[in-house]
Amino acid sequence: MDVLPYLVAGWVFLAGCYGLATSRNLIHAVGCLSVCQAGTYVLLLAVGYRDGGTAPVFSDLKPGTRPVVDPVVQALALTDVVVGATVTALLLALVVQVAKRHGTVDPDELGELRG
Amino acid sequence: MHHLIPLLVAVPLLGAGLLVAGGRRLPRPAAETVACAVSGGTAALALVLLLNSSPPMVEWVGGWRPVDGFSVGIVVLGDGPGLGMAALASLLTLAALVYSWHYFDEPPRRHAGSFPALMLLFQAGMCGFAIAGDLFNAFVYFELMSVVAYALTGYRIDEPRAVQGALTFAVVNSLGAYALLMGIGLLYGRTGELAMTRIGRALDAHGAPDALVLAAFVLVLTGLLVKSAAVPFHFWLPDAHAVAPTPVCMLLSGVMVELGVYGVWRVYGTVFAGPGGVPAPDAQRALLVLGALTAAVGAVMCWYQRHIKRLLAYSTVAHTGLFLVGIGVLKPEADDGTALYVLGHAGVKAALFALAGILLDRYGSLDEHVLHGRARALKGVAAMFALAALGLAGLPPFGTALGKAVTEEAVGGPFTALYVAVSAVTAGAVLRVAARVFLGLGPKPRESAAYETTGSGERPETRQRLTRVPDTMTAVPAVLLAAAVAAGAAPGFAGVVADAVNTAGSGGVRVAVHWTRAGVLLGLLSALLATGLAALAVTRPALLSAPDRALPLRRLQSGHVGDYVAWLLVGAAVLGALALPGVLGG
Amino acid sequence: MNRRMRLCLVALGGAGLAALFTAAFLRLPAFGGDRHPYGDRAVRAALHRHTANTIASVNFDLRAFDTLGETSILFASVLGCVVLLRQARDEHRARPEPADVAPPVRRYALLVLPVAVLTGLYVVAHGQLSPGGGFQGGVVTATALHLLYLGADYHALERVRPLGAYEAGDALAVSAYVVTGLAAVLAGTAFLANTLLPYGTFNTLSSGGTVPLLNAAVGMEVACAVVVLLARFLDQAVEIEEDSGK
Amino acid sequence: MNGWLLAAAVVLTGGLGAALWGVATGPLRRRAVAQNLATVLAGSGLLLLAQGYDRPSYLDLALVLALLGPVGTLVFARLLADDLAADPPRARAATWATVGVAAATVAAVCAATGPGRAMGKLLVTGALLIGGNLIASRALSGGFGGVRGG
Amino acid sequence: MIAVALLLVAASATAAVATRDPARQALVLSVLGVVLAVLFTTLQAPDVGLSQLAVGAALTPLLLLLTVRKVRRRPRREEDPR
Repeated sequence: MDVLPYLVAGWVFLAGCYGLATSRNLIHAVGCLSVCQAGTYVLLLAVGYRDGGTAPVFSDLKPGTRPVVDPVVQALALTDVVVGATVTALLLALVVQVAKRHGTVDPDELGELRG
Repeated sequence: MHHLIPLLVAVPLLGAGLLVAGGRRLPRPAAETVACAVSGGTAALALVLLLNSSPPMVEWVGGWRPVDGFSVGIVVLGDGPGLGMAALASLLTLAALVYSWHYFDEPPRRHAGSFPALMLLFQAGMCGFAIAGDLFNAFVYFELMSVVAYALTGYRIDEPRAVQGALTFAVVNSLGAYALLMGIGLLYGRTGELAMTRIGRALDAHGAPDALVLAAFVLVLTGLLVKSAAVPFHFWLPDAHAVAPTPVCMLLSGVMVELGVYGVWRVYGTVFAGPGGVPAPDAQRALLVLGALTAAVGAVMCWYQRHIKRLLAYSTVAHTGLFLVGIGVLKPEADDGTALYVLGHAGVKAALFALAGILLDRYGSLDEHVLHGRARALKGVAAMFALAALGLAGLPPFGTALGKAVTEEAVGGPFTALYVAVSAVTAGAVLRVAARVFLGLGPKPRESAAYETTGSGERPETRQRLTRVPDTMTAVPAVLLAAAVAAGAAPGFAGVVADAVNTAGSGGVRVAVHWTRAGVLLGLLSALLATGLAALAVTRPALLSAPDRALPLRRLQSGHVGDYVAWLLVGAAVLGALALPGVLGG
Repeated sequence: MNRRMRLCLVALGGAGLAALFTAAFLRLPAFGGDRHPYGDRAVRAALHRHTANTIASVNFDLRAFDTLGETSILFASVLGCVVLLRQARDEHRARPEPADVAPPVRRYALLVLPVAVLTGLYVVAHGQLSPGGGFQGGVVTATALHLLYLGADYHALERVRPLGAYEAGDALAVSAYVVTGLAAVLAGTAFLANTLLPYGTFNTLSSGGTVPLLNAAVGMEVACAVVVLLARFLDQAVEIEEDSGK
Repeated sequence: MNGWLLAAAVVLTGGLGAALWGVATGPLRRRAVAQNLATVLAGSGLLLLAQGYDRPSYLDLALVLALLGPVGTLVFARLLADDLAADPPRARAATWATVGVAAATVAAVCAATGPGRAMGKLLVTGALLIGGNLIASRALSGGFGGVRGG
Repeated sequence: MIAVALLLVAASATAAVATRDPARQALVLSVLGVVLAVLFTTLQAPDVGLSQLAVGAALTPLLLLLTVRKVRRRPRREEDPR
């Protein structure tokens, strides 16, 4: 249990990379990229966890009564989620244009930029 | 004064916001004037701050000054290199905006402000990254810069190549950014801090480096090296830079790639340089090997291109390799030289792209073979093109020459030869283009069905082909070239740069930087070699352009996203292997 | 490069990275550890500023500069999508045929729509108190508006969606965020300093100084941005067609 | 670990695990149904978790999921209509079983909270979760006739 | 509890990569989003969970599907030029 969360994060990241490299469809590749990013969220939040802790949100909790987990990584992960969503949107916009201009979304068939 | 540092980001952002909000009403000239004013204002601010940056300033955004040495806020740095890069980025943005005045075809209907707004956002991202002193903050602005760059690269949606290049660029760079974030996560897990200096100190306090430090080093560097297009992370760059609109190319090649190198320098110097970081010999080995490889691959590939912008893009790859070698030897003199080299290169390379853009808009092609002898009429452009090529080779008194000379002296041995050879080959390729296109020298090259990207089939970026070149489009490269010369020739400038770099990093050692006889001679040698190579290539094309020998190398550049991702993984693993010995020994 | 070769490269690089990851993870502090210096400082700082939700405090006060970057990334990518998904020269718009939606779905959509919008606004408004905030609430609100597309059809959605206004709203919200930051500079303190407004009573809607302001700006920005984003994609998927003979 | 968390673990392992299997394999229709069920099960799991951690503020997650989950499924049903119409999914038993789990969860958590504002929120969440699920699952199975057009 | 959620995340991420058809992948990704939100709740990060729900469960799959639809709707250049 001591390293399982980290290992899962690494696994998710590498699995996304594998999918990205072997993808036969650009839309699928974009999906894989968001899987890659899921790995980063898991790592960040796992790093900030504290045994027995709860969220540092004091609307229904008296400060100081329970140990709390690290809020900084949560803010980082939150930023990361937003960044991920926007990058995905932009990539998909590019995929739409690639499909329009090349008539395919298979990277094997895109052979214009070579050498 | 230090309260004004974050405004380098805030002002362009505000400008972009207002441009988009009012973009539906504003006529195009008004939008462009506003953009130029905002960008110029930011550049002025950066310069004013730069003049006041000795001693270096720091600013705690939100007023969260440290208590007992620890802060909860974000630190931004107001030191020479950071503000210098911000100023360079701002000035180049201004140049690109002026260049694109009356330049693009009709902007999207009712979105007159969107291109200038994107440029301002790009400027904000670059400035934010340059002044970041907090690792996660650096990541955020790194992403901002990347996101805008993707959108700008794909701006011409009618061009199949543009959208494909932008997509490749976006996928590879996003993956690199996520690797960087994984590295930040690891560092936070070990140290529990985010400010770079704090992380460095916490690593030192932890003791000798171990696998975690190595992994963090590899991941963070992977992210930054993808941006700076080091081999084998470089594949995206020619695909993207060759197809982006010309004003965007000026920014991408002139400063964005160099910001990646700057990031490596900054992060290594503040986070990993201590006893708890990566030992110097290992970092040196990693950077020198990758840098030399990048320079060599870039130069060879540059030589074989016929698509002019692609050729320039490879020359950027080659020069980035030289910069990496420069910072990789970890000597203060080399840092100073590299800083000067980056400044000079930015001027020269941006000017070259601007001139290539004129060719595209005047003749509707970027192919060296197709354009053979067709641009005889453009005398002034031809002169600037050749001059810029010589600047690229490092002809004194260009800033590139001074920077190169200083670095060559510092790196010593075989690397000096590498510097001379690489700058000569890339400049030779550019001179060859100049001789063929502007003078029509030599026989017209025969068409071959080789594995390559031709430059034909590119569409002009203006509404119609230009019949006469607007003054803005010629004035901008002229000013940029003059600035590149001034960077080398202006007395005292080099000393100021060196001082700023040394105060911020390099262990505080102060080094004097000036022209030396050996440096001048080496610069002349490079320029001479370049001219010779170009002359040989033009008069005896068969001798030097045997494509077969470089074919395996060229086949690697396959245009396939999956390949590039695979190379990224391999590159990260190689980086780890290169830096491994010291960690094992420690 | 063929597929087999690529697979070999991926295996090589992946194996190297996997080894590196594993070795590094074994050296990380054990999961659930008790050492979080920055986190503990942040909790103290947030309580000192009367912000009940520490994450909101980190986002909009301690590390508000990051959030500025984040919102501008969103802004930039929406602007990028608008530019990339514009109508190209060789395309025209085709009116989609009106959809024929089953009554239960329509009733569900129209019933849930106000609930969803209210929930979104609630999540935004309580950002500095309970989990949630401008970003989460903004996305919920924007997605909720698209219930109209599900419940009625594309035309109904277009009627409540003056895109220009949303684009302007997006841009103005970003500008408002920056202006709030600049106000602090004009007052002589640091950019984005949270010193202008009283911190209020702990655990009430107006607590936290500028946190609620920035939160609201982000909420508006995100809601507008997501609406514009989805509109562009819907446009492409439903309306824009390439000219024939392409 | 208290009883609530144990129950959540059971729901998540059994239910969400099965739904994951369903969504990852098989024909499109099965995947769509499984996606819908996964939403409901995760919603129940979130309710149980909020109760187990004794944090009423975590209920917001379940509420948002109950709102957005069915919307997502309806979008799938709309955009994949052509694929689904050829081969409409039927999963009555699984749907009702999941609804049963969700209803039982809501009832149990309500009983534990007692009357008050929190309970109102719970009931709204539960109603949205179950109602949305039923509508979405009928929309998927084409029970409303083909949805055509934009 | 955390272990359960972690294993679910690992499994659904693997499934998302292994699903090669983009429309089906969108379905798996939406489940991945929900499972991640559950994991974040168990890691005591409700804020992140909430945004993951909003983004992962609704927005990203929706964008993916719209792209799929656009790509499919456009005529293939060689086969049937409309």
